[in-house]
Amino acid sequence: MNVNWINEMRLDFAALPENEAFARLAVSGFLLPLDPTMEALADVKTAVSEAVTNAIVHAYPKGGGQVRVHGRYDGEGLVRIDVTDTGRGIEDVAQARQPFYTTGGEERSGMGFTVMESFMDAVEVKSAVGRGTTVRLTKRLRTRDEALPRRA
Amino acid sequence: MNVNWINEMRLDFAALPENEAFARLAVSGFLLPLDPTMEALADVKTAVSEAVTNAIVHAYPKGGGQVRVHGRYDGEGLVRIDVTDTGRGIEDVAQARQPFYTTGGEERSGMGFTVMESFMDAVEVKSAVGRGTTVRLTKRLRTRDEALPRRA
Amino acid sequence: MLFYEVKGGALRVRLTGDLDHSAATRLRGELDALIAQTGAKRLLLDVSDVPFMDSSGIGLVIGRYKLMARRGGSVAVVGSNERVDRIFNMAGLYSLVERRA
Amino acid sequence: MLFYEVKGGALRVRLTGDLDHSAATRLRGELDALIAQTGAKRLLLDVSDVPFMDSSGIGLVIGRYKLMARRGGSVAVVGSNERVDRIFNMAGLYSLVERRA
Ligand SMILES: Nc1ncnc2c1ncn2[C@@H]1O[C@H](COP(=O)(O)OP(=O)(O)O)[C@@H](O)[C@H]1O
Ligand SMILES: Nc1ncnc2c1ncn2[C@@H]1O[C@H](COP(=O)(O)OP(=O)(O)O)[C@@H](O)[C@H]1O
Repeated sequence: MNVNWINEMRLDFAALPENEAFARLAVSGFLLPLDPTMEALADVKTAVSEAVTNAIVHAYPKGGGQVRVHGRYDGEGLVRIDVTDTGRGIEDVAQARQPFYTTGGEERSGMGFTVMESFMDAVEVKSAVGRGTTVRLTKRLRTRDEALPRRA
Repeated sequence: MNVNWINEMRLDFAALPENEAFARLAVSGFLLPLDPTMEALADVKTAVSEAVTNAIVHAYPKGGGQVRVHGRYDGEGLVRIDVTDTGRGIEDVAQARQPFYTTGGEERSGMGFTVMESFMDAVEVKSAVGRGTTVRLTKRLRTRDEALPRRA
Repeated sequence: MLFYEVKGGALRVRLTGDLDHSAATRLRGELDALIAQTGAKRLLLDVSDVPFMDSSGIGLVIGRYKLMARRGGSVAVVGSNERVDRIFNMAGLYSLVERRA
Repeated sequence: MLFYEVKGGALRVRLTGDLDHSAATRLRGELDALIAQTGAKRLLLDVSDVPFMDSSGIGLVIGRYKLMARRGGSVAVVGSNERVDRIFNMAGLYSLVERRA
């Protein structure tokens, strides 16, 4: 599929919990020119929060590490956000995507991927053990304009 | 000077006017863990806005181009932000930094560098004609904590 | 900084700000300390001032549910909005903890 | 989307939102069209709803000052806060346009 992206950004940051809010805010700011509904913006923020948190919590068990958020959109409100780490990778992606599956212990719910799938149109995961993970989040945003009822 | 940065981010984006607000928002989000005063945050946002706008307005006369914002801070609230373009560069930096000097025509004031200097502790400019420009903005932020009056 | 009140064995805590993994990590310790300190049998988590929540909120609530269950107590979520409910419902959370308006 | 009123030859425009280069580019055209359309002799720029401004605001005001001067008119800035004043004062703007509370 050949998409004509009209805006693009790449954000690299240290895999620290204090950057979770930062990543959400940055993605919101990037999407503002699309004039999205509050609801659509919150959907993307939630999914990005899940993917970025996973990179921070699961990818680098020994600490350190970087997270990359690569955002793009086209002229019709199609938004694609890739969240990439170069951490330990996921052995069995299908298993990881199961609701309630977690290797994160008591305080993680295992619902991260389920939430991403619920709030985005598509969630693709590419992962290689020892090399890292990319989660590709795609959603066509309804702009505030489109959200208004239209005449026939 | 050897600074011990405790957090770092790099943001690359298309040199488009709609990314000016995005860059400000991203920098604000990055600095939030420092719990800065509203005033200090606004100072940095203003300076970043000037530097990013210059990269968008002046660096790429033929359009296209990328802007990079590289942010860091240390444990004492020292903030450093480098704004870099790979555009046409500045021939005479001393002249460019003069108040009211502009090559931007009627609607630019020529006060961008003056504003940066007023709101930051230090503004350094490195530029090479045909290669691009980096503006380094440095400021020690007073945190909200420090802004409170202290007992003797 | 956690706003709370204790009334008739119930500890009511008002959570404020984005409830993500970073906040949940901090809140977990603060909540568990409050529960131990007050000896509460019932925990009311008021989320009406939570502008953003991701699945970390599920983990936080289920963790407190397990803790309170071990103490023979219970948990309720108070003031959840539509988005928070949607995420909690994905995990069937309201079969473990009460939802109160 | 620009809020304005015309009263006795004066055009009062309320600017809203961040006043950066991107906004100034858009506002310039809208303001100049309004000035031409209303034939106003005095332009009042109300900036009390501008949460953020950089030096692009100076360019916008000086540009309108020059336009109004050519038409034998004048400009005033209304409702500026401390930060806006600080930036306008760097450019000595208030020697060209009136500052009104
Ligand atoms: N970026 C990642 N790197 C390594 N493992 C990951 C990554 N993202 C997810 N995982 C694995 O997938 C599991 C399920 O993830 P998720 O559904 O988001 O739930 P949770 O984060 O609550 O565990 C995680 O527990 C972890 O084992
Ligand atoms: N990133 C840049 N690339 C090329 N030229 C620049 C850049 N930044 C500034 N300049 C030059 O320096 C001049 C002064 O900049 P500044 O003080 O910010 O005022 P203004 O943006 O209003 O012109 C500009 O008009 C331009 O000629």
